Amino acid sequence: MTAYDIAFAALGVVATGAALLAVTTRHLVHSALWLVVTLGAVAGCFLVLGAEFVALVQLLVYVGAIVVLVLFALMLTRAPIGPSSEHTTSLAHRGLAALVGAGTATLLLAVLLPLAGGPVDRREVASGQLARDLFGTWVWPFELLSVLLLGALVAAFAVSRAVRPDTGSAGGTP
Amino acid sequence: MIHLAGPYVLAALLVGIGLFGVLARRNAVLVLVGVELMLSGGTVLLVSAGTAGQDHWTGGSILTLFVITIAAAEVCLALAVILAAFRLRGRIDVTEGSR
Amino acid sequence: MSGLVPGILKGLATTVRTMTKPTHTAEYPDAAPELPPRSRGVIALLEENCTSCMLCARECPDWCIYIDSHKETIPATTPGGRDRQRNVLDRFAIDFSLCMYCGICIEVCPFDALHWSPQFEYAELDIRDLIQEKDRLGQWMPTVPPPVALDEHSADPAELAASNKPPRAAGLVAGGRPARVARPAAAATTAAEPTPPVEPMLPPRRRGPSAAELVARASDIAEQQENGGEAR
Amino acid sequence: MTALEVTLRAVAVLAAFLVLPLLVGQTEHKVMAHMQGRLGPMYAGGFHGWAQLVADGVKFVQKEDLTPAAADKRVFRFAPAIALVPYLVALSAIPIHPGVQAATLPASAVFVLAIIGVGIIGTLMAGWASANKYALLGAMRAAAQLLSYELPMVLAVSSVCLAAGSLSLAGIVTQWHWWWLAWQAPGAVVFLTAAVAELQRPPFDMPVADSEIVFGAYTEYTGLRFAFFLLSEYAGIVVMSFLFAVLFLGGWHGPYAGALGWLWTVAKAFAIAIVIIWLRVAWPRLREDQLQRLAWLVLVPLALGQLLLTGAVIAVTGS
Repeated sequence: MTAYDIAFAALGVVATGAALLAVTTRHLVHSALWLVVTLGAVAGCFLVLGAEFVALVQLLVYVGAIVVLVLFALMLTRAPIGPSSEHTTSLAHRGLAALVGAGTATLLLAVLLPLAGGPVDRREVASGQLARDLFGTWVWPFELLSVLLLGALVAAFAVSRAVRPDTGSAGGTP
Repeated sequence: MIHLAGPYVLAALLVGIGLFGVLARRNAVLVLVGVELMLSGGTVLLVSAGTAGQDHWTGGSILTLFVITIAAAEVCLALAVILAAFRLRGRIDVTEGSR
Repeated sequence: MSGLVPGILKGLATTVRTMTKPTHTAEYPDAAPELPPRSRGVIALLEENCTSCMLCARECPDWCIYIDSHKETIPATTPGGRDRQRNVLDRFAIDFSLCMYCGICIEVCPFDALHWSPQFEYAELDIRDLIQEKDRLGQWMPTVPPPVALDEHSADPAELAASNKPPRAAGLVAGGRPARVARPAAAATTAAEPTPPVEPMLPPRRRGPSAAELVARASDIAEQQENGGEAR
Repeated sequence: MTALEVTLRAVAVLAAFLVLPLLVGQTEHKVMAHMQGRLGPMYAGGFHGWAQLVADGVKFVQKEDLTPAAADKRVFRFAPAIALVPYLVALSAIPIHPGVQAATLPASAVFVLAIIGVGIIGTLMAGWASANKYALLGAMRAAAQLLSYELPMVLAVSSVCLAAGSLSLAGIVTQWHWWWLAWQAPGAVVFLTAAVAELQRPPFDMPVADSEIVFGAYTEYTGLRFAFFLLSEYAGIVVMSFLFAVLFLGGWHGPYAGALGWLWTVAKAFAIAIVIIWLRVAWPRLREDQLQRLAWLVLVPLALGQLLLTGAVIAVTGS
């Protein structure tokens, strides 16, 4: 056990706990807020694993933009304060879902844990190295992704315009 | 020095919890929350793989960045669809369509 | 769009220019405000001039003036003369919680017993303390500014014109002026006390008579008329 | 780094975090007053009302801490912290002198941007949890505004990072030359505009537009929690000003930089803070659609153009 292990364990517990709350809470907005905690803790985990830049991008894009969008959508769809029973599923439904989820987790653990082995050297990923590889080896997937992002933006714009053509806003994001 | 068991357990749990969220929720936005959790489980695995082995071309980090980008695009589009559905029907229940 | 950039630059320039100029803030409690000469702050009472005629109390739109008085007999000064009566003011009070500062009482007072003072700092914690009795009202008198100077070529004030006019029925009365001399006691009490000009609110250049002079003259005229009436 | 050093650094950042916003706030009181032909506060503390904000703080502490009955109480109470803490963390990553910064990070520019982006969640939480339609409207406006302006801001910062070849703020300042002032000028304009919009200050204060939606997301807040939101606004001005000084004005560069570098950084940041205050006094509030139009049709293309320019110059000079 090194300091890294302890830090990772702490962050991992936070992430797992927050994730559990995110999927079980009946307060809609709380769910998104617990997602923030999870993603923040996961960003911390990335930091412990030595991927500093990825952690920061996770914070910048996920927490700063994606979750804000999710919260935005929840508010636009009139998320009530307090627990909402409108969308609750039956106990059997949830039990089945829990079974499937637990099964998947167990399966993954069974596959992954034997691969873990002993402690390995922690490698810091330098931003320069990352940039060289990103714009060298990975440049075509990168360009493809930017096209995908652009396509998603245009599609989102089109979808939000298509419903009510008379009330289009200047901004393209939903 | 770091044990990789921790990241692997975290990744598996996140995926499991996310899957539960996707299956158990009927609110479309909350389904999305579950999807995000599953994706982050995947990214944890990618990053830890990048830390562990011979990571040629810094694939662990870069693929994580790609996943985050894809998640951004996915959320953007999904929320547009959800909001459109909400405007049309006034509800965002994912089981609505099947009824 | 064309006027936008110059517009926003102009906005920035204006604010900076204002910043370099002196401010307009009046630091009131530290620095006394410079009030215009006809400010309506508080009503001052010149008790000596009041004859308890009740005109002010009757004209007051919201009935905020209280006057109590009694008559006193002045014994005859000459043997075989007639005793005279005069009003003595017992109470003169203005309720400033009711007063609406219309100034009608000051306008109607025939004897210039009421004056506007620019003093306004008499707030009270209890509304009942806003009823100011005659001693309190009298204390404002030193703060009454001298009247505003007349315009360069305006006609003489009415009081002055009246006093300069030769008495109309000079022959009938045994001398308008001497009649005044005959009653020196009353004249002395009314006219001899000059109000000290405290806090000059005006530049010294002025052409009109001072408040004291006006008060004195007004009482002269009043007396004259009184005498004339008597004579008739 | 020993424990003592860590503690010292934390205390230093906390002290700066508590003092600098007050300084900016008092400057705003005074500058705004004089720009409007007034004097501003003159009593508290004696000399020109220097202790006005301290007195305000004391007043806020004394006020009752209200939570609306219909509110989501935990989220409501927690929101001010989420709005405030990111700026504290961001302040710790800003270098003020060669080698002087509270937290040394390789990618501090990205770090500061990322952490500032978290603050918006506090506003969203506050607006939603208040159970007040004005607060909710304010939160929505804030979210839309901050999402729109994050993009040009990141692009403007990335242009500087590209020019310096470094993601570290200290590295950017080390690489800085005076001619960057002209080279990065469009980016600087974009950054300043986006920063003012991120701070939700006039002319971009629709999320708190008092004539339309009372006080936006902070309508229901009282006492110390409200003060935290105000403090976060002024701390935001401090962070953005320092960031601008470091990214675009060369931080500690100036005469006697060896000894007085920190003074240069602080002086430049303070000048930018005054500009931000100045904009508030001079310009009226934009309309919501004008805001989005400005972000997407002016700032984003401008920032992309700046990025192109930076890339072209680097490609030509081959550095």
